[in-house]
Amino acid sequence: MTTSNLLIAAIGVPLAMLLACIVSGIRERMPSLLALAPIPALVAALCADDTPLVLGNARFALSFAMDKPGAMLLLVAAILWIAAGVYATTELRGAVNAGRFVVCWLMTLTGCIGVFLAADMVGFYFLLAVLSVGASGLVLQGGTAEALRASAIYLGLALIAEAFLLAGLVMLAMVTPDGSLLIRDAAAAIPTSPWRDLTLTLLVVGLGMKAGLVPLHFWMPLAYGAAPIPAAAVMSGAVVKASALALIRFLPFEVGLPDFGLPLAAIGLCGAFYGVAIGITQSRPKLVLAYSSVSQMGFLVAVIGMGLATGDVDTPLAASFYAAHHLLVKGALFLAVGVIATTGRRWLWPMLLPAAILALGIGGLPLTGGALAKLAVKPVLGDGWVELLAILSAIGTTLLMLHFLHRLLASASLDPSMSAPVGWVLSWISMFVAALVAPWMLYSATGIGTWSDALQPAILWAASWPILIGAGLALGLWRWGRYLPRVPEGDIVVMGQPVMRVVVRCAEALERVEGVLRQWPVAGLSLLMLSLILGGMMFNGH
Amino acid sequence: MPHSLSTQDVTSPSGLLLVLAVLVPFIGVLAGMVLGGRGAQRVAFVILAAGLAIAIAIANALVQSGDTVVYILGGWAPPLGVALRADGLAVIMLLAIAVVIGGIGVYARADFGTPPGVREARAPLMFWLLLLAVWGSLNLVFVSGDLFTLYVALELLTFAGVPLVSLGGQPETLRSALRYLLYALFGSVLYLLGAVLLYGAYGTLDILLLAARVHPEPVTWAAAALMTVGLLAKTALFPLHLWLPPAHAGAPAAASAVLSGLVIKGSWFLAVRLWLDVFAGVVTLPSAQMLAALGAAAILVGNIVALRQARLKLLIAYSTVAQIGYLFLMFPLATGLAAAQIDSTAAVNGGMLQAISHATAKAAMFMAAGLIYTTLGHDRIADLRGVARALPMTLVAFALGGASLIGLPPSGGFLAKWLLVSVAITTAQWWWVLVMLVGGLLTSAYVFIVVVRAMAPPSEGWTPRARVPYYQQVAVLALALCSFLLGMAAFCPVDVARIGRAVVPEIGWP
Amino acid sequence: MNAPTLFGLCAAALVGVGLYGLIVNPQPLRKILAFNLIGCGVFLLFGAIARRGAAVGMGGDPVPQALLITGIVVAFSATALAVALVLRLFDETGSVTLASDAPAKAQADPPDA
Amino acid sequence: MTLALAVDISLTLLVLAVAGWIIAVRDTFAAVIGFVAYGLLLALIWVRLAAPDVALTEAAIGGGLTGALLIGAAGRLRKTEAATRAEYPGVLIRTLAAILAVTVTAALAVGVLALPDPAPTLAPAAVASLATTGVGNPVTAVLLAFRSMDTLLEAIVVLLALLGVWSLAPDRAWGGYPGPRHHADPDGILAYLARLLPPIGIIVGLYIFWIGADLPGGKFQGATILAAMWLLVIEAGLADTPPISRTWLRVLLVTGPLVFIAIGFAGSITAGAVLAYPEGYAKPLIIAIEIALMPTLVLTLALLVAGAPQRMPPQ
Repeated sequence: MTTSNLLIAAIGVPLAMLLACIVSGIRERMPSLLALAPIPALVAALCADDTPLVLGNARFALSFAMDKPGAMLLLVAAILWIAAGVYATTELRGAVNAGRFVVCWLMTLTGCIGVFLAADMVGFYFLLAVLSVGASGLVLQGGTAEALRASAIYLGLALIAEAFLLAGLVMLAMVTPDGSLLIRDAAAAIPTSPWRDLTLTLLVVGLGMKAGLVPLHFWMPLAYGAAPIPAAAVMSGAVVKASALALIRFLPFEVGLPDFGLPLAAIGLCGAFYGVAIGITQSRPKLVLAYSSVSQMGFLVAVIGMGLATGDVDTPLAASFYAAHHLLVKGALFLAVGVIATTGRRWLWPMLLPAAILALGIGGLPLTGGALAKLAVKPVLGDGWVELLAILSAIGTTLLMLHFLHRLLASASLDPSMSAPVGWVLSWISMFVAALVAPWMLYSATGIGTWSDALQPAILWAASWPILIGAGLALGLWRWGRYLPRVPEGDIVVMGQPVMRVVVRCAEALERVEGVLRQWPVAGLSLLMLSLILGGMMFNGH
Repeated sequence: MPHSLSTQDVTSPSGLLLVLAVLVPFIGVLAGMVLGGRGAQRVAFVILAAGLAIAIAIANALVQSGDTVVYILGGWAPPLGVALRADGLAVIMLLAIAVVIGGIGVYARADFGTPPGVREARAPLMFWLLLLAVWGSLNLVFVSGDLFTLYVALELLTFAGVPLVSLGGQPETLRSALRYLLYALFGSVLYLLGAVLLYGAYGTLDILLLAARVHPEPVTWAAAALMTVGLLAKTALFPLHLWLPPAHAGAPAAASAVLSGLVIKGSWFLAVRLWLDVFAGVVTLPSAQMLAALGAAAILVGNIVALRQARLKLLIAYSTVAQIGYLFLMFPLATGLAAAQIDSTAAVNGGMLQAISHATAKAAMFMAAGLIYTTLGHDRIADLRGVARALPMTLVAFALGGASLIGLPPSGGFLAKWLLVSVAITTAQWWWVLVMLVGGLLTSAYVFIVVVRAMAPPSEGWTPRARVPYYQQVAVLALALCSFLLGMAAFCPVDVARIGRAVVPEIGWP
Repeated sequence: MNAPTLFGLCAAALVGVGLYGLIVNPQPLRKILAFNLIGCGVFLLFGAIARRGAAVGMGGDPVPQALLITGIVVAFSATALAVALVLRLFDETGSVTLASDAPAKAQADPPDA
Repeated sequence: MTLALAVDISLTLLVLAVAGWIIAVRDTFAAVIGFVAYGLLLALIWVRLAAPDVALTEAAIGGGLTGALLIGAAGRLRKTEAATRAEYPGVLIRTLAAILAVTVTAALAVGVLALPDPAPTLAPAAVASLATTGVGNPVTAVLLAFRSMDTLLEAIVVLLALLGVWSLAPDRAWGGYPGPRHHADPDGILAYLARLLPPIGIIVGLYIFWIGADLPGGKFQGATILAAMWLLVIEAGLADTPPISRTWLRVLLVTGPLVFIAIGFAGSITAGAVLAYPEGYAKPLIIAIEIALMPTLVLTLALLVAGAPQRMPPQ
């Protein structure tokens, strides 16, 4: 199989399944096939080389290609999509709105794989839009009023982000040589663009919103909290990585841009701590995980920012490795939330223990993928104050994850003999294994480092003590946690209400003005006035 | 000199097609009038097919010859006679309109069939005759090369459009129709005044000859201002839109689709024609920016007011108010490019794409609203539940049309936005970018609200008020898909970003 | 001052008078009258222009004169259609006001109710 | 100041005064009467502008038919006068409207005064081509040869307006008789006129129509007079409007434009262009078109005045 066939299959299979859903008979069967859709992508991630796939003609073409960060993320994303697909298949058995769910699911999947593979800006933008619309549809499948609100906010923010992106992309397209639309060329052309600063700002704001950067993170807890479990898993794991990958691809790491890199890193770190601070006040496990995502994505952006600031060409690989690990773990943990909520005391520990390992892995527990991820990004962060902040962040993450485990335990089913459906357990445990093993494989296979380096005692110790401190803090949290304020999910989103009221008032006023303008005499006057103004303007212009 | 007169102004080999494009629909009107009732509908369908074939043939002739298709009527060349000319812009519109009319025709078969047992009924007969009349008038607007013939074409368009508004016969629609007619007459009399001044100053009404003769002087400014504003009134650009929302919302769905998707494009196209071809050396960048400023206001006000509507058809009508705004953003962009001596094709193409994608999307959305109305018995947005269950295809069509209005890829709206945004950046007019992006967000808000409300499950035991035929849903979906996939035009092996120029190599814009 | 210029200025004044009436007078029939006043003003201007184009022994340029005839007939058609609309509106509602234009305001539910 | 100029100035002032009165007068009916006077005054101006064809058209259509149409409507709308008067806009809007109207007038006046001298004209071109058309009246040559497309479209415009008017019929009256039924008052002045005038009117109308090819006049003017005669007969209750479902009516209504289009297309075979006439056949063909258009125009114009169908179709 050639690379182009692999790439076509990777995007084409989920797309074909999506289009097949038009036929209601097929749509009804589709839930049982969800886990199959990402398999071509998995194969492609393993087998494809970097030959691009070009669709179109000389003047305009869409192109897709597999670069190293893309391949790595696609691989782990495909694993997550398969596992979550199995989970969803089980969950959808007998569900009323299964058809709608699978449409959104396949749309999101197509967009997700497509964004990971897109090598030109138009295709990227298009697939990102597919991804956003599909994902907001997935959130909506929660079926509650909260889900509706979360979905609206998610879609709204995603579209605002796309508006920023569109402006940025158009500016990029105008400076690439020969009008090329390739992302590679665009990234190379940024440093010399006459609109460099504006372009970068637009891109960073647009992608940052989608990555959940503080203060535009509030969609994350709302969306993940409201979405069904498998949807939350793929969204927090795979979907959100699309923006991180885009940042990695668009930013020019060959030249140091401290003016942009450092503020970006600062914002990212703020998010890393902010996520922890709010997360520990939450009681629903899904929300704690969501805030952990805010924190982790913040940290990832900080890594990218530091890489941009120092012009570190290793950043893409390191950052995507970090992202890949987070993808696996966060996806797995969301599945665990669903499993444990339906698991009674008898089966609790076999389910909970893996969760504990993975959760602490995010904090950097030695021998887990998390420790490798932290190790991989260490050179990018450098060893000044940022390193210190990174360690503090690891401590905070540990604290947050222990809080999560605590809440997870509390969410277990009260019926001691209850156990989760087999499909759910299967998908959760296989995700656990993948999250444990895949980082080690990727770590050496991509040449980020070797196992022996990663297993040095000094490094193990350096990873261990923040965990211990975090554990100590967690004890304090259990003891005095009740004194913490209750922060509503989505925290700053509550400030939106007074703003909305003002907006509505303005809209009402505008409507009244519009009503006045539609009265005959007023419209007649406008007509005359306009012709006089227009004539006057032409007169003045000459 | 704004216009290169290198093209010979003589009848092209396939020029007769232009005459056919204009007269065949009118022949249909005449024949339909005599045959009456079901005969009129049959005639309409024959004409729909023939007209589409004619439009395709014209497009083919244009691409093959790579030059404007010309027909000198009666062999009397301008200035004494009248010429029909179809350049790239005209042909794009001819084709798009033919497709949209076809879709509307298929849809309307169910709503405007003559009821059994009756030889002839008022609304069906009128609908089919007026549909053909709208078509002939629009084709005339696109291909006519004479300002007075264009005046007659505009009046034809108005006379065909107004009865469509009041086809239902309810008092409110009669009032809307009257407002529409009076305001449109107001606009056309201003247009005629401008044309008269031009004749007084330059002794011709032919577009090509005028383009070569006009120069900046008070008479020309007065004419340009009067004609433009007259056309704005007919296009219902904010704040001259008083007639549009009630008229478009009150008409039957198929008629709304004609009015909102097509009729307003006629006067808009004429404004484009005037600014690009006749007044290119007369208009100034600030005046073009004023048009776009009105457009920007239309986008913001129209979208926000649309968001506050309680009824679906009014929402869509206000969305039209907003979308008309987008059509005028191209003016300062084209003028700006021309001022900088850069080829303005990108801006013009952006505007044309916007027009076509709006024509298809809006027609689809109005017809979708019509099906929703038939199924639910109302179109209150707050109470749309059950639509997704009863009309899944229609809801998808509505969402796709909405996506095109928002400008999501791969829709025509997206490609248009991309082109306009790039030109805005090139000509350093970034504020229009802001307007376009904010407009897209507001649009997405109301599309989302409608789609989400329609997805809510129906209450227990609910059954649709009436079943709608399958082919109506297909027609709506097909038009929505046309709009949604229009961005694929970028794949066209012809140099699509420059299609206006590619098909009209020399006749061009400044 | 010669006749064409005089009538040209008269035409400008007629347009102004008509515009005022079209904007201000609320009765649709009066608006139709005002429209006809403006129309006649425009035609008169065209006539003056035609007269200015007198040449080769002709009293005026025949092209505008021919167009005027077309214009007058079109204006009459418009008037007839408008009058028919007004009369039908009157038959249906007993009133001819154009003012109640607030579409669907009466049954306006707030959109997010 | 010559006498001619004095006449022109007084005509101008008179027309402006009547126009002002039409706008200012309180009563709509009075305004409509003013409008008829205005149309006749304008016809005089057209004569002064050496445009007898336009003068005839203005008098017949602008003053006559429009007047008849509006008088009928104003009579029916008497009841609404008070209600609409209450909607009169406030001082602010009226002031603004006045200011803007004056400004537009001023701008137009500047435009008029700035028109180039010598004026561009197509008169020489028209005269040069007149011989090929065979008609003697250059206006007719423009209408039916040089710019015959406009005339064809105009015939369609009138028909489309009629369709628009018909579309306003209540559904129950579809296919029925346009306008109200007028009842004959055998001794009334109207009936007297309706018996007296038509024979004269028909002759005058046909004459104006017939001479149109070479002298001022033509189908529109002639058709208007014939239509007016028919309307008079209807108004007097001596005849009724035909039900619009009648096939003969429909056929007559479309004959004119269809013949026009047919001759036009025939031109593309016989003379090399649509709407062209083969050498030597121009005048007969033009007259054929005019003859075909005549009944169509008479019917259309009269039915436009008669209004939408209001009474049930015959069973």
